[in-house]
Amino acid sequence: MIRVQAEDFDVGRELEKLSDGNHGVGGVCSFVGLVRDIAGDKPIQAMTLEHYPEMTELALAKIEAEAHDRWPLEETLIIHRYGRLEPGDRIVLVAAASAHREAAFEACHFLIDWLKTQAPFWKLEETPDGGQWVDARSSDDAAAERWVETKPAKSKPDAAE
Amino acid sequence: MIRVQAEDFDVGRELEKLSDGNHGVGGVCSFVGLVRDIAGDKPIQAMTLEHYPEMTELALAKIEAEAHDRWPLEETLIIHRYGRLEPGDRIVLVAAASAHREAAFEACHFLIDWLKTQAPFWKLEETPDGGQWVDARSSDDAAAERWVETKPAKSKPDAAE
Amino acid sequence: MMKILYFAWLREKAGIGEEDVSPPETVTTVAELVEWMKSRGGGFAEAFADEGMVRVAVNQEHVQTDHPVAAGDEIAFFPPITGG
Amino acid sequence: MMKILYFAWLREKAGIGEEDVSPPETVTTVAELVEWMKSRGGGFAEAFADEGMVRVAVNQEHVQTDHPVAAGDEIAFFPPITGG
Repeated sequence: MIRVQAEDFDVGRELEKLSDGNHGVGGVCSFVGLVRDIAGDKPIQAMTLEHYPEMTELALAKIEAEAHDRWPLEETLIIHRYGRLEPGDRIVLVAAASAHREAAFEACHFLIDWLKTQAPFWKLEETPDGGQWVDARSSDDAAAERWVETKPAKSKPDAAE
Repeated sequence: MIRVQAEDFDVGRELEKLSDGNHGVGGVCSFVGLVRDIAGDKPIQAMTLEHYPEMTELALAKIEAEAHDRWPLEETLIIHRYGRLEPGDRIVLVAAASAHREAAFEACHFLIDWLKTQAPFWKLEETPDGGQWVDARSSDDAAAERWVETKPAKSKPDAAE
Repeated sequence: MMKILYFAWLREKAGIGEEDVSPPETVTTVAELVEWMKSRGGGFAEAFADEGMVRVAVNQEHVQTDHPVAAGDEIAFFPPITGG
Repeated sequence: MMKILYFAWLREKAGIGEEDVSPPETVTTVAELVEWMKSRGGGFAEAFADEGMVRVAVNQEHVQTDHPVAAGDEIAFFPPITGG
């Protein structure tokens, strides 16, 4: 499931949907990204997320499909916001539901790492010096790079993932 | 934060508390464990979680303290239920909030892996053949073992973790 | 006197969840306590038949079988953990 | 005619978010399109001054600079991605 929206989302309700009525789900791993009030050593008053709407959903769908190819997943979720956000606001939610926890963790980690380098979003931070476009981080490239060779997790028995 | 309880919990509200009023949090990684309706190839009607109350909170507090020693975390959470649970019911919630996503992911993964081998809980599954105590899994030992040598993640800049 | 707790299938085999015992003074380690437990026969012998499956906590801390035990200790026996 | 989109600081430097262009027929790849863009001067020259910082999507797919471009394509220029 993919959603790109300006509005906030309800994390509990969204995660609940991933396993609702599906008793094959043993674990749901999720990551919520939030706006911090500092970047490096500069205070941040707000940030504005710009995106490329015609491309965003396509890119997110490809990332999600790739996760399902690699791991035995019951369901995945990506919600990404755009527009002006303030410190403490939620930016993004990614989640993966699987019978087994290793698959849920790895797929969730993969979703956010790939999203950070593949989905067309750009952040403009409001600082005391004015608006500043965030520089891409080599650490994000390295985090995404890690998944280039990764093989799926193995399955395991037991009723609780 | 640690809670051991028979009652269900509200995932959204619990995760919200981890970053509430703390604008240094850039990411919250969480894992929810759920009761599956099958274990191996046996259908499961329910499971009962027994624990050792005098030891459980001590063990969970040690696991949480270890996570804070290893990673730069703003907050962590472990909620574990006991008693009779049915397929689809939540068993456990672990979460880690950090400025940076790698620390949040690694600490959350560590919390659930160590909990699975360190916290005194035992599962009795109700199957068509009667109650069966779940066998410990060597895969859980291996998952916990992995953290014995792990070093903390490095910090990184940028306002959104 | 020591307080003994049993959990999961060890509790079922021992047929008791909690008891106070006063083993002889020669019992000074977990291993010696387990031997004495087995010597009581019945459910206790059965519970401790496969020692590789028995885990021990002394005063709420996981310990090995060479760990000392003494009067006043709370000693818990249980199978490998399966929570989470 | 090609539809060109600019995002983030490329949009600010180019001074425009979207435009339709009709480059000469010698422009058949992304690299050639960028050269032609720079030749238009002003904000375009500035936007493309550091080509190492420019990413390109043709018809909503990330591509390299040797990717072909043709009339009817939607071509987007933007800096490295910083979402999530």
